[in-house]
Amino acid sequence: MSEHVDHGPGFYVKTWGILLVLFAISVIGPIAEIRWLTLITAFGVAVVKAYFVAARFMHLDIEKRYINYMFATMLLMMLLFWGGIVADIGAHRGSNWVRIAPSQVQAPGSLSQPKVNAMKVEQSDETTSEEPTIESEGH
Amino acid sequence: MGLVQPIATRRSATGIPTGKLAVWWLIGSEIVIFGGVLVSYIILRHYHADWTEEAAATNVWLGGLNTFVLLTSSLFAVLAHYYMEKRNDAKKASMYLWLTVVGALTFLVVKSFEWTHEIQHGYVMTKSLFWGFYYTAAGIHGLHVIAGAVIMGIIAIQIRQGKHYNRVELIGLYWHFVDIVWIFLFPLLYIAK
Amino acid sequence: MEALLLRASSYAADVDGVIHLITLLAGFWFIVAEVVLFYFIFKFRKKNNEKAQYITGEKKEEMKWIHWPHNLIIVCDIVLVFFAIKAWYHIKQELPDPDFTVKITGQQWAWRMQHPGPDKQLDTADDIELVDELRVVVGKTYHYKLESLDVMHSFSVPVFRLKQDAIPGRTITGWFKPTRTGAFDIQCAEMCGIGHGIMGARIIIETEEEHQKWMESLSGNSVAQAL
Amino acid sequence: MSSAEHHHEQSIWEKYIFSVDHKVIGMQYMFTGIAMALIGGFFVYVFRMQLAFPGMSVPGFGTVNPMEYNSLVTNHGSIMIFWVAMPVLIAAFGNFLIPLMIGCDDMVFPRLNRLSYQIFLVSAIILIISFFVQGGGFGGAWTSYPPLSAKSEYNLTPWGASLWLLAVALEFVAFLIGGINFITTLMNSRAPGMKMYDIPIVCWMIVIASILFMASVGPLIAGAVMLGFDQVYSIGFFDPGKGGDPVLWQHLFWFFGHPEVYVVLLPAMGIVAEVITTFARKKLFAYKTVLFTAAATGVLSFFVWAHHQFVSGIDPRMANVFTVTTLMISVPIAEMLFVYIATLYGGSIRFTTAMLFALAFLAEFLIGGVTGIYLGASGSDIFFHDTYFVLAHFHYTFVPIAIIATFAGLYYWFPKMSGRLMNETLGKIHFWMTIIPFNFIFIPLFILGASGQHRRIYNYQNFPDLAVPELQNLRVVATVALIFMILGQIPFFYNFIVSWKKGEKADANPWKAATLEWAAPSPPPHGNFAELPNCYRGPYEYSVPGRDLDYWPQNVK
Repeated sequence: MSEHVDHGPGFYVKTWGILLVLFAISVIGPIAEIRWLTLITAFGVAVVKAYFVAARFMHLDIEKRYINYMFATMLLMMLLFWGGIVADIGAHRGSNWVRIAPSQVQAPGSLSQPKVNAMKVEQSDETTSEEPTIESEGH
Repeated sequence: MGLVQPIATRRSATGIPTGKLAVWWLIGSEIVIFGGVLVSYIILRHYHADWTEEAAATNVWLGGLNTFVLLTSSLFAVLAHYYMEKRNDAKKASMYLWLTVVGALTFLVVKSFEWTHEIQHGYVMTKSLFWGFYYTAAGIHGLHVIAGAVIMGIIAIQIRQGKHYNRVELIGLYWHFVDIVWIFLFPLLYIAK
Repeated sequence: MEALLLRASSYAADVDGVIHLITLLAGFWFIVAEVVLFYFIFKFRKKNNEKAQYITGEKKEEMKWIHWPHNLIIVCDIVLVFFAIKAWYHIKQELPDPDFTVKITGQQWAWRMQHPGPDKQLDTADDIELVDELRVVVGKTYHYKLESLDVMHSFSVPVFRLKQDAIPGRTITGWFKPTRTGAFDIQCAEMCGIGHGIMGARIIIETEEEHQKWMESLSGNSVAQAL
Repeated sequence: MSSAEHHHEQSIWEKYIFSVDHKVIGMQYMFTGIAMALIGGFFVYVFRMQLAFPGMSVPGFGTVNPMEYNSLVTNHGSIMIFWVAMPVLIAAFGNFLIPLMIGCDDMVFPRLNRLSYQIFLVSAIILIISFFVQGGGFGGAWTSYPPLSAKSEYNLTPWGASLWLLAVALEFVAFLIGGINFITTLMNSRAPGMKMYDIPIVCWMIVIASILFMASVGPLIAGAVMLGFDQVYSIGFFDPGKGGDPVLWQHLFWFFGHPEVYVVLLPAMGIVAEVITTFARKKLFAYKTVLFTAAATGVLSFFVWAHHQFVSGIDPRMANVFTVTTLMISVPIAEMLFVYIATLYGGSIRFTTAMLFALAFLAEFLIGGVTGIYLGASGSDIFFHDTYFVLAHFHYTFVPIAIIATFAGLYYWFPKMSGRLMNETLGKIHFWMTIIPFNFIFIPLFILGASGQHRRIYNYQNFPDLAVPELQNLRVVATVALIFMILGQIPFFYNFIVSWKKGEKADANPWKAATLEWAAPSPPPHGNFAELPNCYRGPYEYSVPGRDLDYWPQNVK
């Protein structure tokens, strides 16, 4: 295998120590109840921990470069996917459309029967009569 | 087993052994799968401000304990690889592999306590969409932990029989990936309150 | 396009314009490619086994034959993108101020059309709600508020070149301005289950007077109903 | 160590059913794909008869009610893409060709290869079971948009929807595992001396397709798990009443959907490249350009997915972005086609059946590509979305990919697969009886689409504007042409079955081609090559000046 500098087991235990310290930092946030600190420490620390595990434990630092490029592309795909749909799924409203809050989403049965349109109802009856199974109007 | 390993498997035009290359690609495809769930979760979390008090019911301590357990099991996995690779000491490597499997089992035990506690308090999967994501994401991750532990046990036995020494590294890589997924799951599900 | 489907809305001409432009530009390159293909097939067929030429395609002057059409196609694409986005912006992003607003709700296998009624205000007592029938006045700008009660439907009026999916959980606003009278089809363009095929509705475009006469005829008996 | 020495006699069970030989697994994928194509073909025959003659009792099926119509349409789409195009183009040709063309004896993970076929077979069986469960097969279109696919009170097929989703998810798992096998084999197991640009284009294309598939299917597997939970536990990932959003599924689906169509296109382009260079006796024009445009198409295909959703409720401002990227992706594809046409320049073209199909692919795919621009441009897509114009467009791309290019590959590699030659006259009859009716099916559908006929509607008599005789005649023309095309397949099946055993004997290199698979005997034994070949030059050294033979095999010093 490629002869990089020969890490003893101590090297890994040291990395493990660093990871625990980082983990401790990320837990301080929720205890201190400071919201912005929590978010920064939690996600910042997560990225740093992921770097340590990937680089040192998975030996990605000495692996061929295009393997790292492959992981970077996969992550970029997820970033692209996030970027593509956050303006749409994450938004309350956009140009010409509004999201109805879950509580006001009408259940199908809630709409009252149409007030008018008696003649339309018979007329549409006979067009759908030859389909035996479907009931003709709404439900 | 009747199969003779084809010559193709032993060739390595890229310089990376075939088994390791396959595991890299497996991890690549797993990134995209976990990414799909987490991106959908992050976006809907961004949309639903009301999920914060739902998330308040998650137990940071047990989540933290699990993070510690997984980090330690990652250490054992890399030590197993170290002893196998550098010292060619199958016995020690196998011991560390079994320690990693023990770490995986503790993770699952802690998770089962956590989940039963939450389910008893009514935070079931269908309570709200946050809990839907919580159980889906942690559930898929849990399945990967189980799969990793089983394979690791098999490999630990195999290297004691003197076969497949290279597989210690492969299962180690997979295990580190499962740990990295949890490193991201922990803040997303537990800390983001 | 006019021969296949008449235009009955103000922006139908814009959509048809984009379609004709694409037919022109893409059609030209299509014909060039097919002619060159068939010409090569004919010219370089196996003739008393003389050998083929050895062209690697790496040299500049060989690749010239690819780069030039390639660059011209990029130019055509830029022109197409410009006109497509211009039409899209005019139809889907601009909202001219409306004369009337109708509320269209798609549900499993029928369209409910809520008309503003005589007082021209939506969501008032005198609203007229029709099922599978939309009555509009020619020449007036209409806003439609599109919703769905259960699954995805798609409100499509081919003669208007209008199509907008109705998403449960969203209210989508769009506009149209009828330019000729008549009765035309409304189709559901998104698979919505067993009755997707019978969800057809009619849009009836009439003059101002006919519309008033229709409303009076209705308000006669609808007042009775409302009591 | 030649591979023959471990040749103990394998039982039928071991040799064919549980074989780990990449060629046998390739053939298993091929025959499963062709069998599913027959099912898909029967479905299209039934619902096209219903469309042309509404309400009639279709011979071989009986009257079609709206529920059956929807599930016929849905499963025709699902089968043709997931269970015919992908297995035959990627898995069958990939399994059979990659080890042979890069000069090694098998895939790197033979048992994983067998496992991926078995998972694929299970997924096909589950899909077929889903037709016969209570409520019938899933009827919510192959895109299965929730809430229709998420709630059984909407789609009225409680079992059908979940089984369909399970079958599709298993099929994804099968192709993920298969994909890892292909990529690793091509990266590592190349013949000594075979540099990057010496790999035949079809191997490159199949591997790029596998990478595209692997990178794009992730979110949809996550989406399938979420949709499955929505169906079974109604958690509400896609239910607006519970906070979810149905458009989230559309994004998850089409983020996979568009790379998927390039996953299927690239292997077909690879097959056509092999066939064209062999029968035009000419070096592929600008090998590097083909490779880089294929990679560019692959990368760009991740940026275009929302052109399927212009009018489906996404924010209109996003549509402008995706119009630009969609028209950008038409550029590398156009360049790749130009390079293929340029390959014919200066060639000496032999019109064997395989070459006819390859040329027909180029001619027909041009129509498909050009009509795609109408749908990529947001302005015109407002009208064209979900009409028969879209249907005709993607059949002009899918049929050349999944049927015409597959036949080109089959006729070209049949001698290598079976050691026998297929009958050329029967092949030519089959060619003309497929290509001519194909155009008579879809040109009328273009016209129907342009005159405002929308997709998946059970009976066009309900729409007065569409029930006019001229349009109905077009539907009848399309259906009759479809029947001719189906009948046109009989010469192929006869030719295929008879020639497999009784065809004229073929030597190792009947077409005098230059790639490595022709260095192996046909049909190749278990270890492929008696002596694993080295590679000395590129795959397309035809008509090299100064050599008497007009081809220079890669493995000849």
